[in-house]
Amino acid sequence: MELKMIEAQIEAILFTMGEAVEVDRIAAALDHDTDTIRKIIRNMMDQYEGEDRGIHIIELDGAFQMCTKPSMYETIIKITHVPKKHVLTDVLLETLSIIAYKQPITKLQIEQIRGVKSDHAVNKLVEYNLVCEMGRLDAPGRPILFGTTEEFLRSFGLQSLDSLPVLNPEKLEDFKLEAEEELQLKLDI
Amino acid sequence: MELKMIEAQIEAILFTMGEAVEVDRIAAALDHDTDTIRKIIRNMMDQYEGEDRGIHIIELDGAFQMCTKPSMYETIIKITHVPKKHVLTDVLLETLSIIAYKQPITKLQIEQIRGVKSDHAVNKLVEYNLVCEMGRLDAPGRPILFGTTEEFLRSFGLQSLDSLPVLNPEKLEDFKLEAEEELQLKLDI
Amino acid sequence: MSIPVKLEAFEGPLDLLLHLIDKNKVNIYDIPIALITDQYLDYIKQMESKSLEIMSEFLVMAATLINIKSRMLLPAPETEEEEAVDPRQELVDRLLEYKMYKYISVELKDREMDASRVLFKPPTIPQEISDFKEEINVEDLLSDLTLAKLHEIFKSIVKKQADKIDPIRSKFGKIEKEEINLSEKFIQIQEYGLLHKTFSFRNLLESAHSRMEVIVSFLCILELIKIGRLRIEQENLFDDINITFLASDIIHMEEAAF
Repeated sequence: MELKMIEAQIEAILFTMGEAVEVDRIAAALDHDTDTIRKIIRNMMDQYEGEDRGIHIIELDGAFQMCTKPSMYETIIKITHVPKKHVLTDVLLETLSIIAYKQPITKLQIEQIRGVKSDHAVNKLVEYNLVCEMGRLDAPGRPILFGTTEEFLRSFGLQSLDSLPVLNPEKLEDFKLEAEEELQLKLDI
Repeated sequence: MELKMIEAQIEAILFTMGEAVEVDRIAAALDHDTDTIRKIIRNMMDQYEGEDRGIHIIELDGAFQMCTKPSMYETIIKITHVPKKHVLTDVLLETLSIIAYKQPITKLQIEQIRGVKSDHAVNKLVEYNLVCEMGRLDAPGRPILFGTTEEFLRSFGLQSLDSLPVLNPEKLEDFKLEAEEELQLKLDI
Repeated sequence: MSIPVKLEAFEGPLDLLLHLIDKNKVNIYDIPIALITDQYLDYIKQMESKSLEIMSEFLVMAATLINIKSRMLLPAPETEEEEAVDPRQELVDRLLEYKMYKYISVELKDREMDASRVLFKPPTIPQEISDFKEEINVEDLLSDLTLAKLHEIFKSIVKKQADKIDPIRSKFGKIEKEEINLSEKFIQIQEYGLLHKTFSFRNLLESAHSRMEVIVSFLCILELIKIGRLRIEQENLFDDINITFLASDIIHMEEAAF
């Protein structure tokens, strides 16, 4: 009877405090001796391990703390992280295509092509694991070189970078000519 | 078996979040329908009322929150300092009850009932997060409409606005009769 | 009649009125308007020091009371169909409504007392969870993208770039302000030197974007020669300059005492 009351009080204390609380402090507040309280808490710890409990009590160097069980992490992740829909915006697509065709390439070179700062876009692509660092350019400041990831290639069914069709020099050259012709055409009009 | 797991997950969620969590959000995280989850939580609420528990779950307008039981208060203030909440004067309480029952309500409407300017009282209640703006009345000047907050429900131990004391017409009638009798009684003396 | 109660105690005209009704022990539905009005006006007389705004609220009520009083003195117009309305009715309704909210506010106060004994806990999201980063599914991300589309996008970028080149304006010189940080360049060149030991001036300038950057680099090199950290060789006029980095560490420009 009295024991149940003490257990309830300990639960309330550990819940409110959130952090680790020294057993002496709990004992003093409950007006009981430390050993008894420690025994009671340890007994409570066993009860909390039951399968219908999502929280438990841990002992840390003579102090006790209430916290969620590690097995609950996935559930808590689900409630704290609203799943974000990741999409490739036009800016990201544009940057990705430049990196794919011009790799290895520095951020500055990307910016020169796009005409705008591209830090955010490059960082996002790295975060999405589509682009990764590929070493550094041998120039003052040693800027980072970026290229596409294996995962990027795999998702297009490509075995390696070599099989990215338009990436080999001849094709790239063809493409450049093509683009130039197109431009010429436009200028002629 | 599965039920125990869900109970554990709900306990972990409510403990970690600390604040009131909407039942829909819990249901979504646990990938179950809202009604089932609500039923499970209400059942858990009964279990928590057992005498060996110092914490329990309260319902706030379709959300659930974990907190200590009122009977634990004396024990907890022995171990930690509990910050004193703002004191509500009679004027504030009076204004708050008008807002609670008449919401959404404009400042002018409050003043008509109280017979005095109520800017200060309303502002204080907004500052204490007991009252908030709830849009504007579609009338000349588009005056602001006020209503009560979740914090209001929590601070007054109300499950929802429906659990406010005496609102329905019969009770109001009872109250009127009561008041009359009281007055009559005084006259008889 | 003396009134011992402090005026500050009243929230407003309704509060004062309720007090008077209560004090005279009369039924709220049967207010002796004449008596109450007199007492009410007595109170107001004591309020001279109060602010005009507060006073006005009490005065409005005083006017209402006098209005009711006078209407009660006059004979009610004789109409057969309509029952004469008690001039006090509106006031009674207002008073009752006000009284109800006063009553409820006391009830709420009790509830607050109980509820304030309940303690909550701030969110405690474990580190492992706040650190958690959602895994990104590349397949999903690229589901709408084909190599052909990527190719199209790249083509359009190249085209856009070419379009930007205005055949006339492109012949103009460039007017631009570029911030080149001298002390940063000073360190960059030394880093480059540390890595390569010997290198050509042209190689060093390959990544320079503007004339200003070339000038700053050149200044840095002159300074590094002056303090004996570099040696340069040039076989013929206008040939590339070969640079040898002599030091084994990097110093800041401040230390070099420009």
